[in-house]
Amino acid sequence: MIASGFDITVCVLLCLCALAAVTGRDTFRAIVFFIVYGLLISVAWLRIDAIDVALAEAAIGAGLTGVLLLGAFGQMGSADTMAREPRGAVLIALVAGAGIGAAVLFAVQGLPPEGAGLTAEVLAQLEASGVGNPVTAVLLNFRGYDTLLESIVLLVALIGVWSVASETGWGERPGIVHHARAGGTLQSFGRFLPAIGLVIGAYIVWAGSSGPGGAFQGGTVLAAVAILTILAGLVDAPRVTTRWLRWALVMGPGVFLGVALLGLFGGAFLVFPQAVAYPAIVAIEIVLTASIALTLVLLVLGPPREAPQ
Amino acid sequence: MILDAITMVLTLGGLAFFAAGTLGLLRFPDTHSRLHALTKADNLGLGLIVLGLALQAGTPGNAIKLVLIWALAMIAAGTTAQLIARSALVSNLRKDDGDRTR
Amino acid sequence: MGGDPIIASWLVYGCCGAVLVGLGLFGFMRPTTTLRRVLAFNIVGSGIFLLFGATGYRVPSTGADPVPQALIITGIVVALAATALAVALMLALARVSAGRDEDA
Amino acid sequence: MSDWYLAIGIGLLLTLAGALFRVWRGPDAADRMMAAQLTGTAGIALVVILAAASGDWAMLDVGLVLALLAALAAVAFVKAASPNGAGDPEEDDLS
Repeated sequence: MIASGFDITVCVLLCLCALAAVTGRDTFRAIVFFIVYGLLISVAWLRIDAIDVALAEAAIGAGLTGVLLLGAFGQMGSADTMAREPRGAVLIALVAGAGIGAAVLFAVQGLPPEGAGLTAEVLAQLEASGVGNPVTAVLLNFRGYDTLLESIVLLVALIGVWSVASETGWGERPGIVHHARAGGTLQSFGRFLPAIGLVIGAYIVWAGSSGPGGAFQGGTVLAAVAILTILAGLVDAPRVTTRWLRWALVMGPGVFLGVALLGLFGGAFLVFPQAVAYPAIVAIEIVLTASIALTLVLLVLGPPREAPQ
Repeated sequence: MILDAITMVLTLGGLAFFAAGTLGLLRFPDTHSRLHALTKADNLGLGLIVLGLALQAGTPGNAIKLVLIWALAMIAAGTTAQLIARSALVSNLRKDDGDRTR
Repeated sequence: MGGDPIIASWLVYGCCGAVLVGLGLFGFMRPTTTLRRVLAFNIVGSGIFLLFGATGYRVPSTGADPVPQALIITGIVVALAATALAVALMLALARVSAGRDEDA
Repeated sequence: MSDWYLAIGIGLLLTLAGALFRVWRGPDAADRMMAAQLTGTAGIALVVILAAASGDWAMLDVGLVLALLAALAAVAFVKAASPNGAGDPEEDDLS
């Protein structure tokens, strides 16, 4: 009874936040509602026992997305004008949104209350995967090709972001060059937090082999902390043509691919024999964390641009 | 049993501070006084809840994590309060001067 | 004092996901600014994730299904990458249109 | 005990709803951001309460991440509010 009351309250607040984010004219208000929405979504994930997802959502939804959207808002200002729409566009949007929402709702409530799922199969094979956390086992072993392709997708997205750099911006540092008052609140905070953030990020990667955590969650935390030091003006983002940067970016997918190819000797692509599964996964996780963190930082900072004179 | 009772009292006290903070946020007249009400109330609120739960945490590791969460939240609250207050002050002055640089 | 839940958690969050998809689609299609569309697109995405995750929690005795969880984690990260790309394109568009206005 | 925690959680959600009202009303951007900050702290409290309610203390890691990144949105906000999006409100000379 109380549990249901809690769940329903969370869902009502989630829907209110989403509604407030899509209605009204004030873009800033919509962004703030979206940040709160990301927070509530991680609470929702905890209620359906998906701690791994909640971790990723907490780091991305409450951390990186807010920085990305607020930064975009700050740079766009009044330049973001409305496109010209046909008459009755609101009505069409309303009908389509309500119609598709209702259809999905109808489908969800009609689902049988017990789904077969794949939990039993995953748990039965968990020992062979080399790790104790079923989610990590799926991510890096059972469905490793998903994760391998995803790490490559991240790189493609980064190439996409860099490719919209202006002619004069290429080869410069990504995003704006930030500055802050020397010794001020922002700078002190930016000096203090990364020390703890590094420990927490590493801890989450390490925890991922036995409990909730892993490369994506830890990498996102590290990325958020790195962005804070850049926002505080303590560190300048490296120039996009820096050689070590390029190497570090391809290192994660590269090592993953390499280990996957080594699997060919043991039988098939991406197959880890049980004896080496644990060290192989840990090695992949470490380099993947670094690559993911770096890629996310660069994605959030945006294309390289010329420093203002 | 006694431990449970203490936890109940502490968490309820924490909730009361959160409620007080929200009330201040809703009722106080201007930006800076609202900020003042909020940062004091919500940190005490989280502190009492963390204290109450630390009694139930079982292992010392969990209790330490709880205290670390509280410490980090306090530092974040102090920093944001300072930055947002200053930002509000600066942008109000900028508005008064009528010199809009952006 | 609590007793059994009146309604299963997975159903509550699954239905919530469906409503979020509808709300996000409305926000995406209504006349609005580009940044707001990017935001609405993210709401549609997270609604789908929530729906997917909730259906994976239908057998609570064994806990949440790890396969949807793994897919959703990759999905969340890809959604962030897509958002970053959208924001970069948006800013580039604004820069180009501003330049054209100056030329005219 | 689990029901007690969830009841406290519902109370926290209600205070969060109050803060949402301030986000809606504003009037200034600083007011909205401040209210979002309160929802952030309430969210951390919710996560630790849920960890206790379910007895799954691994959930504390989520609270740890939220607390670590609690100030990030506010930092991004003061950046966006500064004239060229790169500064810091403390750099401006108020005298």
